[in-house]
Amino acid sequence: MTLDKEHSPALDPGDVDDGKPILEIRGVAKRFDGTQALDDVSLALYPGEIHALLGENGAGKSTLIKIVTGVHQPDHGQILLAGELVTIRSAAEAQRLGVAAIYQEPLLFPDLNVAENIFISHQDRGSIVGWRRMFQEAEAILAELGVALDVRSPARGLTLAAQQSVEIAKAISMNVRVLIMDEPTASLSAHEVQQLFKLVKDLKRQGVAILFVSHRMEEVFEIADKITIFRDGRLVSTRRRAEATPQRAIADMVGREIDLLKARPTTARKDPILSVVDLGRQGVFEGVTFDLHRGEVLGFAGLIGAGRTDVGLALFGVEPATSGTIAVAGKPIVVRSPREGMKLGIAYVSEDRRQLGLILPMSIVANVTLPSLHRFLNRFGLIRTALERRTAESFRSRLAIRTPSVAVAVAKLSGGNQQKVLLSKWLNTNPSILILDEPTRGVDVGSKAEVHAIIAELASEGIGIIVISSDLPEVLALSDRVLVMREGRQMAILDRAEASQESVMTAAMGQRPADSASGRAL
Amino acid sequence: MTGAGAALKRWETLMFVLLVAIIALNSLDSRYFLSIGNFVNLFQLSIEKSIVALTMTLVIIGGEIDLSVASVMGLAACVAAWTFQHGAPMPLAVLLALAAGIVAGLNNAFWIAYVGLPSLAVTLAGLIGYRGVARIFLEDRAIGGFPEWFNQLGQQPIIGPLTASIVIFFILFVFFAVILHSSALGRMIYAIGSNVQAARYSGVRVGLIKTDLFVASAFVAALAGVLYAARLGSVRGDMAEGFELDIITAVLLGGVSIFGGKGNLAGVGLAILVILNLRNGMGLANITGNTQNYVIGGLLVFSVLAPNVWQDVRNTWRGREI
Amino acid sequence: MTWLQRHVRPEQIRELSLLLLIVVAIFFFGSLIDGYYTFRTFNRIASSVAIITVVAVGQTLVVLTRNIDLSVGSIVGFTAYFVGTLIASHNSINPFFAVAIAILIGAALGVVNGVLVSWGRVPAVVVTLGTLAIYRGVLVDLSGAKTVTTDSLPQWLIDLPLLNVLPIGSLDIRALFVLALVIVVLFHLGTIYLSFARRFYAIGSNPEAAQLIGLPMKSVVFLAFVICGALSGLGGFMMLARFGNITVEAGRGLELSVVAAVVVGGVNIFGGSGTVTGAMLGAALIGTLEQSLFRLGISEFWLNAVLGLLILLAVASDAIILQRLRALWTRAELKLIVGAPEKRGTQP
Amino acid sequence: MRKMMMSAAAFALLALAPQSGWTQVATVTPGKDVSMVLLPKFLGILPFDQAHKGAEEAAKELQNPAALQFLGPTPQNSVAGQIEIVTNATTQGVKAIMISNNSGDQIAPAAKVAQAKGVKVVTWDSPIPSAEGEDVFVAQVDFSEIGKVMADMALSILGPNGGKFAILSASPDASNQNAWIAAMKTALKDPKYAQLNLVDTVYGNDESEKSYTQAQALVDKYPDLRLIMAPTSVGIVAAAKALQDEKLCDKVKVSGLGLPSEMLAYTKNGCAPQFALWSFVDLGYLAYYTAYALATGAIKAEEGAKFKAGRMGDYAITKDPTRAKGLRVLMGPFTVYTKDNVEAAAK
Repeated sequence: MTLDKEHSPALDPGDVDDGKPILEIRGVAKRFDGTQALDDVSLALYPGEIHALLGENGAGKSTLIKIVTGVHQPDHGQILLAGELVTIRSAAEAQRLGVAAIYQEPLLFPDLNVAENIFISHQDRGSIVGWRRMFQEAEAILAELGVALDVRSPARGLTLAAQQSVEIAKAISMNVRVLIMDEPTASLSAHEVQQLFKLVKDLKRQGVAILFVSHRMEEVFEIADKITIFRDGRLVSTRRRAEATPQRAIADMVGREIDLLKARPTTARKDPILSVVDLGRQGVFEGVTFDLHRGEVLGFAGLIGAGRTDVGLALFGVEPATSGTIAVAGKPIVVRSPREGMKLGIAYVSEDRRQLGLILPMSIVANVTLPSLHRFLNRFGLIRTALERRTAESFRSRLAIRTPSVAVAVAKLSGGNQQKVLLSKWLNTNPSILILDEPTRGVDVGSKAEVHAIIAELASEGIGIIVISSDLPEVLALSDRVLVMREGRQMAILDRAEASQESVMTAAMGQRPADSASGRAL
Repeated sequence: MTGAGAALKRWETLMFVLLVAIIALNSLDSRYFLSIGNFVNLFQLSIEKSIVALTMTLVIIGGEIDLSVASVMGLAACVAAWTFQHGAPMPLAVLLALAAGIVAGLNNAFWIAYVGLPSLAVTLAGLIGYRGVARIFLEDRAIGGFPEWFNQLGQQPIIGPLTASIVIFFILFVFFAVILHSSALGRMIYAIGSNVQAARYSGVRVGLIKTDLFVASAFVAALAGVLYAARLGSVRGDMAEGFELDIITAVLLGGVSIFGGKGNLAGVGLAILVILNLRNGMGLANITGNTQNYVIGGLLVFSVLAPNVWQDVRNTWRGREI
Repeated sequence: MTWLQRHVRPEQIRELSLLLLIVVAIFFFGSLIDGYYTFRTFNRIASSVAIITVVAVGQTLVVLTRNIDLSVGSIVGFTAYFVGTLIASHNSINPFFAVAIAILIGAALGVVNGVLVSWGRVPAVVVTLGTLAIYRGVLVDLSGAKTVTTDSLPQWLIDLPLLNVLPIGSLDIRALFVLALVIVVLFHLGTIYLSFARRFYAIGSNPEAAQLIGLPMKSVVFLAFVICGALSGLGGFMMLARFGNITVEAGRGLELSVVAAVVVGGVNIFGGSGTVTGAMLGAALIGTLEQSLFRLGISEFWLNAVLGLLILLAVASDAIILQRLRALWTRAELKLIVGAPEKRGTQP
Repeated sequence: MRKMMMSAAAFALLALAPQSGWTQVATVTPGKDVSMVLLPKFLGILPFDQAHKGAEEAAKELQNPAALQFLGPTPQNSVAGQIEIVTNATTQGVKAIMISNNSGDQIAPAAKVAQAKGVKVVTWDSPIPSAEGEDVFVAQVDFSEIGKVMADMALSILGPNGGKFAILSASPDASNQNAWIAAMKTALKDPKYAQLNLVDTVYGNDESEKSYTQAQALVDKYPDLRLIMAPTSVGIVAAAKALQDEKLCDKVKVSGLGLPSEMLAYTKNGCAPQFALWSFVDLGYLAYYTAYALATGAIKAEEGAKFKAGRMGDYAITKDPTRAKGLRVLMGPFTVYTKDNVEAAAK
């Protein structure tokens, strides 16, 4: 808070004169059960500009977005669209006014096909569905996006990246004046991000105003024209890109300075805890071979859909491998179910926190102890609630989970805190092998640094850690070695000296780096 | 912050207020209402449904449904009667009836937990099928003449004015409350009812727990069927037909979410008391079963509707204030 | 990916698998029962399935939106009885007017369900479990134990179910069956080609998404209940026409037969997928089993046990067939998606 | 059971004979305050409503200041509902309950409790099979007689050459229907019915729709079926309608027990040339008189007691020959309706 004065806003939002704003927000405030989610926020958005919103989770970005898209109504304040005062009562109304949003969780209808998902909210397509035309148009839009998807296939079973592509296709298929993108890159790999940015720039050229929310600092500085920072429901600053620096932005966001992505000192020992030879699952991935040592962090890099998550699922027993061998601490083993994986000391922290990781309506306590509940029973088989609570409290202080109480339902927590609960849940099983799938997706900068610190600490305790991440800087900063996959195949294992953005991407794109042979030999 | 908890508490408060109101109205309306004999009667008349409602609560919290319970009750009663008529001593006949319940439960569980069919479809087939098997045993006959001790079991008080069925209900109530709210199994039932995928990823043996649920449900239904036979002293093929809807109504009135993961036994206990007192009061006021049915149907809708409408009204009011 | 795999989805083939099961059942019973392959057998099954099919079409729409309507049996009984009473006292009533009244009564009862579910935010199971009792209760109380009897009805109504719309040789295609078919075809096309009808699928498939992108959820769910009520009303009229004698118990328990037809017909009970044609085939499969088992000479007392088992097997084999098909399709899809970056990768 | 039925026929003649006077015919005193409950099998079908009318008529005649409660369960909850009503009536301390029992012996425990509390339990239309918990059964007709009448109607419709026929009953658990069917089977052993071939018994659960489809299924299954005998008022109309719709009325006839007002058209067009029934109004009337007489102490529930039942004349309590135990008041007679007399009765 005290930092406010040192980093005073460089621009008063009203002073920025880029012609007439298309969207203007004046003094908007919103309160939820005692929390001031937004406090007197004013913001102007101009045609043909990309305006980034930064802030930790809970800073008020999502609330602002939901107010603009008509999901919530503001308690105070006004919204002007092209100079006219409007009341946006529903998402449908927002769409009629030319305001569309892409959310961080793709909102597709699994039973509808891709084309229909793209056009479902179009109100101008008449009351009869012209399937042939719809398929053609959908194909055209996806081709423009450079995405090869069968427009006739149902959305069920599409990968997150594919789902996000459909979301983007959906937004650009409408004649939008204002496009809101709430962390659209969270599940995209570097290559796909570039593809998306090309598209965003196209839209910008066409005069669309884009409100862009992301936790990836480098992306924001690559694409945004203006950067607005939120903290605790207030607008802290709005700056042009040229006048902003990442350090300053982060300081505004968290109210303190944070070192970003400093490489972790290695703690790896020459003591393989997990040895995988020629592992495969029919039709999904094959030929995966590596050793994981105690105290080592092994990064899994590659494009989305390269099979990294599938290897994790196979090791944990969710979708068991069909070929190859796995040895834990030198002993060959077979894993057929998560339960067996857990017994072997393997923990898998899912990328899909909300669907597969946590049970949202249940309390922090219940979530933390769920996989290890057998350790919390008294001799009558009843749950020792006091011990349970103590355990949850200890994780709360150890991982700095911010919550009024450990009895709170996990659904009420922010993304970063949910991620910490998820980590606690698996740390509580005392794993010797920890598989982290996208551990910082949807996690704000402050929490992200905390999660990285936790990973480093766990490694130093001797746990072997696999980090699957599409955030390449993160993989490079955390990992002792990086395993690169492509199309279900292992392309290379690069050690720290070899691993760089370029070498990893080259391998992920299918061109073997010169030194890959040595990498595979490991 | 503790919105869910508060809502649950509100639900039970609602049920409790309702119960007190009904009891007050009943005692004003009928001078026969406030007597021990009548209270025993009002329990006794629906005791088998109340017993099955306990396991139905667990099944629905686990995100599933068991429509076959009433048919399993009938099946168990028919198995007991048929084996008794064919010379088995009554205790053996009762054991066979309970075993029939377990077999029915295992059959449900196999299709639901291991083949992965929706429980609605499987137990709907069970509703038809188990009743059919009951018919095979008894055809158009009625079998009675059970040993005196067996009839006494259903009809005579054993503790104070309470019959065995009522005592069993209270024991099972405590047992299942402990299971649901204090044991690992209960925690896991809530987990799979809330998010079955996340539970599976947490190493919860979903198949095993679903098997437990359906076997428990069918076993308790079989027990209730046997107790029903003991109370009526005679068994026919149509025993307990149509009870499933009454049982599910009680569970839903108890604040259990049909989508799983939400609700508790205290709420269901109160809901059972509400229904029993309401039915009894209306019965004493000479209101027929048909009218009773729709009053309870209306109450079920109203009990969920009222808080929602109240919330809407409050929101509108609050909005004006600002 | 073959042409077939690209143009036909497993969900569409599901109907074929049901049809296959029906054909298997017919051959099975045909080989056991003398004189089974007659038009009379067809007529029996067709007329017994007609009423359930019409109601099941409505139920399908409701189930697609991730709801359920357990009050259909009571709505059918309610309309059958009151339209019957009306026609009995006004024999000269215009037939189309009578049908319209039946549909309106049903729709009105559906409105009650729809309002309570959509705007009252009461779960559909709770609402319709309640109205199941309420509608029936009101009917019994209002009826005064009277029964609608055939001889009080005008001749056109009595002749209606026997009306032969399309005589093909000795094969009778009767009016009620044709009516059911027309309803199925209309609604099948409607759910594929009408924009608003696609929302039934969208809402059941992902309610949260539907909410966030601003689909008019409340009115869509409301509409599903109203249509279901209206079709139940029509079903009530068909019941009146077919059976002539209507007691206050008419249609009792029909909700279970209808839900069974819908579930066997492959409509996902958790919403989002399934077709009205599937529901019709589900009704036809159950109808075929019911009618044929009796003809087989299975004792009255064995009938339900066998029927329960067969329904279970039908659901299971349908699920397994679909699972296999899905696996086949997914494998083909996977290649396509995995193949995608390759195309992009070749032009660095 | 069967043996019992045979001897029952003999007893029936005795019972039908005019009451011989070895005891005093009791006259019931009107105007006493006797709270009574009339309990049908379930609400919603005409016969029970007619019985209610008869009972109300009797109540008026007897100037009973306590209103008659006509309470019934719903059909799908008949057993549990009847037990509940009996139990509640006992709690309320009514003086008499008149039950058309749909619950077989399952109602006996509740009825016994009622008796123990001083409630008179009179059954009508359908008795408690074991007679446990029952004071007396007001029988509409002698049950073995019904069996014989059904056999006679079948013979008269099918002619001396006989043929195949099937029974369409109510539910498999309906004890009076079961008793009548058993009585009919017993009667059929008589050589004069040798040509009558009973091929099947099916159940329509007293639902119009189920009964209709069952009737259709019967003619499919037995192409040479010539008669459907339906001893239930719901089943007989549904079966007649089904055969008429099938245009099979020339080949297959319908008979059984039915209400003239509902059967009129089918009897006149020959679909159902003969059927039988007793008066449910009279049955309700007599049941009320019997219960009132017992509750006021005018008579005791024992063999030989006699009383005057208003417009219907004198009746006596006798042993019920169709059951192992139990007493009955036999109403009788019933009417066989044909096209000659059905029209008058339908009004």
